[in-house]
Amino acid sequence: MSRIGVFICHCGENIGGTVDCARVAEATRAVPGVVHSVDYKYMCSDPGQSMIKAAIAEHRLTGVVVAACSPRMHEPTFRNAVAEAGLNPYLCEMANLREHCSWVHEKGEPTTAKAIDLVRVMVEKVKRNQPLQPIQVPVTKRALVLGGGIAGIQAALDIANAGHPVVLVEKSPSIGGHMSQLSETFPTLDCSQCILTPRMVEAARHPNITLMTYAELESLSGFIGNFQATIRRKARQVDEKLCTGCGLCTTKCPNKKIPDAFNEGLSTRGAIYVPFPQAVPNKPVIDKLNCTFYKTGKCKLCEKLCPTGAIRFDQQDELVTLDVGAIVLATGFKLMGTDQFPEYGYGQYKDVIDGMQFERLASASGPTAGAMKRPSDGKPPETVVFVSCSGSRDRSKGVPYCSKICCMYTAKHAMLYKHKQHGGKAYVFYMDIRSCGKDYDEFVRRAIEEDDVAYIRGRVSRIYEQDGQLVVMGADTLQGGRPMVIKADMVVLATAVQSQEGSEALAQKLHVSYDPYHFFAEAHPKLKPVETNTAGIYLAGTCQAPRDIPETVAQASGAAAKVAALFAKSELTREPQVAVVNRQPPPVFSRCVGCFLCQSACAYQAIEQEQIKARDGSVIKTVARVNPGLCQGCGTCVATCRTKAIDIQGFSNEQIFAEIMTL
Amino acid sequence: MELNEKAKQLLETGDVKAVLGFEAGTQGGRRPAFARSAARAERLSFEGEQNLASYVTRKEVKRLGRVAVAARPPVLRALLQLMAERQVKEQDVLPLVQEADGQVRELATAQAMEEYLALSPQQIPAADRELMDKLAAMSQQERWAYWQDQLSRCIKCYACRSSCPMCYCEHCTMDCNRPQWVPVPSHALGNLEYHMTRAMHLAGRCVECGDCGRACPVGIPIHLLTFNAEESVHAQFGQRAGASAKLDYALSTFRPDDKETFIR
Amino acid sequence: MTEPFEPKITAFVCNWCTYAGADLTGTSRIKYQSNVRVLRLPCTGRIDFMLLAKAFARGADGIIISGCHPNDCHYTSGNYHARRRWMIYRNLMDFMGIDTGRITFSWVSAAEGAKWAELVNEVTTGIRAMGPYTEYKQLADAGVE
Amino acid sequence: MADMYQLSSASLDGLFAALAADGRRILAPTDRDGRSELNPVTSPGQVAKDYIQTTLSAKEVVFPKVERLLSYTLAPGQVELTDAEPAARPTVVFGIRPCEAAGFQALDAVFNWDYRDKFFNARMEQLAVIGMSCTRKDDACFCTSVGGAPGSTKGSDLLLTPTASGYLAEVITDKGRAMVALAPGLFTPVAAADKSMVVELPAALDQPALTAKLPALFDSPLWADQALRCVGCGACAFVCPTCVCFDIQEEADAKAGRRLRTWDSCGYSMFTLHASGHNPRDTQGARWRQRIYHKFATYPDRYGQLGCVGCGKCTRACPVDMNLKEHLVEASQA
Repeated sequence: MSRIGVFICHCGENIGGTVDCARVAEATRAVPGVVHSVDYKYMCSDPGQSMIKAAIAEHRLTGVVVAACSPRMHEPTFRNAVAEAGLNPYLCEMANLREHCSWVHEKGEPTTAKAIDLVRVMVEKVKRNQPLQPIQVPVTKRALVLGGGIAGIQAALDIANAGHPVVLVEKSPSIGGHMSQLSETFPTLDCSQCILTPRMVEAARHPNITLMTYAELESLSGFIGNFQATIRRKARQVDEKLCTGCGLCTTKCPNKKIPDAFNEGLSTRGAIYVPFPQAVPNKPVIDKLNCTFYKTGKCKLCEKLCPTGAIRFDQQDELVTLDVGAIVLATGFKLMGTDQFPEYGYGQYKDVIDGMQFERLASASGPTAGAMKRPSDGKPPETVVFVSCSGSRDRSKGVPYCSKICCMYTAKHAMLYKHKQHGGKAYVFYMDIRSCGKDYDEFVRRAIEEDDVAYIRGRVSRIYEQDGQLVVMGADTLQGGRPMVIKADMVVLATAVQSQEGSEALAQKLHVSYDPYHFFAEAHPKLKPVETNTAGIYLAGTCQAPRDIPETVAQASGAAAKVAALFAKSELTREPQVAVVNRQPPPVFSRCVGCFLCQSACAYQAIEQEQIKARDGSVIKTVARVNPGLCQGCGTCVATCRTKAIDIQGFSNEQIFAEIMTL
Repeated sequence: MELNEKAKQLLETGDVKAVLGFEAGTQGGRRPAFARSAARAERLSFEGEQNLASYVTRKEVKRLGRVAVAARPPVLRALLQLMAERQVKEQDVLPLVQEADGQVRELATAQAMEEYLALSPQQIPAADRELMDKLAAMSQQERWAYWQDQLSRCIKCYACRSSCPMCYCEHCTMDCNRPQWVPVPSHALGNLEYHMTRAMHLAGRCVECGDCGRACPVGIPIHLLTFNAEESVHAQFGQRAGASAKLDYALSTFRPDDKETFIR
Repeated sequence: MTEPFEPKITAFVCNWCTYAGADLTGTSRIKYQSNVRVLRLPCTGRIDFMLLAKAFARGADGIIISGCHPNDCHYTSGNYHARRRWMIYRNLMDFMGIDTGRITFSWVSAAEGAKWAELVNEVTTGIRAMGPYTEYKQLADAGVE
Repeated sequence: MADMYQLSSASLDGLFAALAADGRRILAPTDRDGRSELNPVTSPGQVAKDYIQTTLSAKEVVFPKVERLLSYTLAPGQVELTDAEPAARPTVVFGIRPCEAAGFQALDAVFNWDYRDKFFNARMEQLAVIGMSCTRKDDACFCTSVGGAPGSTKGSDLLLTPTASGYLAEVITDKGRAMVALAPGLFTPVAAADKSMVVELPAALDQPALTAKLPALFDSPLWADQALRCVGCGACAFVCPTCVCFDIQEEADAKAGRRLRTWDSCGYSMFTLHASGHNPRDTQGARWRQRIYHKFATYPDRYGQLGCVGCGKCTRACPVDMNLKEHLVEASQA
């Protein structure tokens, strides 16, 4: 027989001023099972809490109802108090007399009557509460970071420095990502490589970091603290251990005409190549699509030349499976191609380039060694037009969002151009300038005021080629939409930031949700910006949304901190409000009939199959089992189960049913 | 070849341990019949109404071994749905259908069953459709009165549940007593909640064989309730129970753009 | 002179959106009619249709079911499952002659404190006008000798 | 010997009127889309024509499908009980068949065996039965195989048998006599009983022989074989005039509750399920055997009468045609 204690809080005047708390306490005393019912000014105060603790001992209470504010406010407070008195904390429930009663109703009989009902409901619930134990899930203290750009490198370093092993997986042959392609960075104009490469090297050398470049995630199973990730290590055709990175093969490769992706197609490379001089690891890879041997079956020149015999034409992809406890997604972004702009020549005009191509032109390590030469004829461009918001904030291009970084890098580009091309003219067409960030607006003003870049508020309607020049037609909306026609030698489109190739497929592999543009979705836009809806998987950088380097680095460290916190204990503790499948002694075993209709209803893949076996090992029946590590406690499976074989702790069928029966 | 010869063959070759068909019953009626020997197989034929799929999930029948089942489309739909719900294995049943030319054909695989069904459109019998339309045309109060009158005659013998191929749960909601979801007694509330719950539990799972209504000793058209639930699943989500052995249960899946008109 | 009929309204709400929304109604001190009794569940996906039937059996004159807006579900898709369930259940209830006008489904987010107050007031006023759900209440004793 | 009268078809109206005038409710078979069921009537015109049986049996008049035994209220430390008083009212069941009329005695055997059931008895006392001999039969009928007959007076207070000119009325009990006394003018005494219109029904089996051999058949595979077709519902038990099994159900909340008695059936898989999960009758074969043995072995053993009147209602109600007569014949030949 239950012995319930009820504690009615006045919350000063907040409840007491509207609800007749004494009467509520008295009425509750008449409920079977209630052995103690009192009211008090402030239950959450120390004396209030001690009052509860004392009553638990004195009246040997089996359950406690605190009728006060919203459980969303003080449930933890009172459950702790109850626990300190030696009662299982989950035997304490709250009735919401403040937010749901005294604050929203007038003083009077009906309000007190409602208060009494709300308390009775909770009394009937708590009579059926079960003592629950928090769920302990073991944690594999090794992290997997997907993506070797600045976000992934930062996250990997932070986790590694916290003392945990990290596997850093990068799909291209070298880590570094987009940042390694940049010339200078805003707002300081310091050289991107100069600040990035040390980090790349540090990552490569770090005892806790295992680099897997030229590799991709094949599949993922498991759950927080207990993932199994299978990684495909694509065949480099080069033995990384033997290769010294001497570079002989790359210089001697007869095949020279392959567009260099790192330089955004502004230069060419061989079929065996190192993406860029500072690549980490600095080991070449054979581009099988373009290698003469793979096309004709003849050549193998590199193999003959290699002093250490590191070339391996027989090398195959290999699959490695890793146990990891947490995953950081840092797969980055891609830029919208210039070919998406019919009005700007479908990317057919050599001198209409995108922002990243400009970075390479401006980069000291780029195809022009940093000299301003336009792609078509290598002539230094005397007039350059920069078009911001190319594709961004443009529904017709399927990108309603702002790409965030373009305003800043366009200002930077214009400046770099002016610094390199004295006397050159730079125009920037813009919708509006978004330069909020430390020293950002100052930076843009410098471009306008000191480097006198001409900013024109308006859109570019059309660009076409005319005798070796590009005619840019736009309008200046600050001058009543005055038509502008500029003859330019080069045009730079600040094209939209888009989600990385294959993001959707990857999200589905990971059961991470994503937005309509395939950027990965955070668990909560405000309070869980680095978590995903899948526990144990975190986000860093532009795979979530467009953002710049400092933000990316900050978020990467945030994600790393989440991982470090998870790894701080060898077991992770979760609220026991999870679903459980009914179990019974033989010959019934379980009320579950094994139809598994619940399985597809679960958003967390928490429902597994369990075979109930006889002594001889033969399967008697297969029933559902809820993995408490994965279950989030929504209870959708409970409502789906016809035989009521699944129930949810803390909101059990018996509890809810009793609540209804009280009204 | 008729069912009885086919049955003899299958039993003699040992392909199946029992053949489930129909035989002559009381007062010129037909009834389900099991044949486990060639002799018994003699009286079997396809002619009969009950949905024989309701037998294949019974433990007494499972113990017999592989059974051949005289199958009409509702039976095939039920078998496929049962496979989707992991209650029956493809290799445990051998559905037999009668071709237009009288030949008996084996549909040994789920795929064969699916293909066969694809050719036989599913539709509610005209009389039932008529009654459903009549009810739909009534006012809510009239419908209430109609069902209260009908259900007042329910004695909760559970003939409907026992005859339903999809009511295979060993432990039905009706038998749950902590809490006692549905009152056991056959009073007005117990009857209403029983039939309401059954219909909801068959939404997206009802193969529209109408056996529940056929089984009712007092003649309550309860099959209309499961028909209604199944039809609104089909109308709103485009899913049909028993179309495939692959689980596709409308009520444990969703589309973000499901269209409703009543949520504020 | 009999006193005016005060309807009994039972509300089933999810913990993350509507319950929090109702909390906000409180913290914003927005007043609404006191007939409603709120039952808190983790998610609308948890709301078994039989719970609604039980509320009627217990003599509720009106029922409110409310949770997170589509896309906002704390559990990503519980409300989508709930919506499908209601779409079927509502049709069935109507077919059985149950007065669907006495059940109100809605989405009230944690930010919609005002909407919760409006919802409760509209429903309470509406049900008060409809009068007690006598038809259903009568079931309790019908069929018992 | 019972006194006998002639009753003209026309005078049934008078009889009904007289019974009504005496404050009695009259229940009789009425027609509902092809089925006949027992309903309150006020005139003979409402009574179904040439029915063989009602689907349900008249047992619900004395043993309702749901009845309240008691109710209670709870307060801390105290329970207040209120016994239910059966709302029994003077009732005449008109036109049920002799087989069914005989069923009341099988019910009585249980309800007044070791404990006198207040509810059953209160209703029985208020009940008078006007039976109607059978002029038709069907394949389910086998009363003559279980000691009954299409014209048997057993269990009726007044038995009517159709004749060319109306009815032969046989008064069997004082209750019957009392009904005649309500409208003496309608009843013309006759010397000889004309039961020529009563249908012939040869016995299908030797029941005493079957009862005698049942103990030996207990472990026979026959039952499981017969039961393969059975779907395990309770239709047979619920329509049976003699099936008496009931369940006690509590409907309560924290503050009040009621205790109800409701029909139950040995055909249900959970009928004998123990809390431990063990089920002594865990196959339909075992349950079907129980049904036969209870009626044809246990009943004679314990009450000196059969638990079956051969009405065949179970056979007609069964969704899969578990023909009782046929199965008994099979058993007696086994």
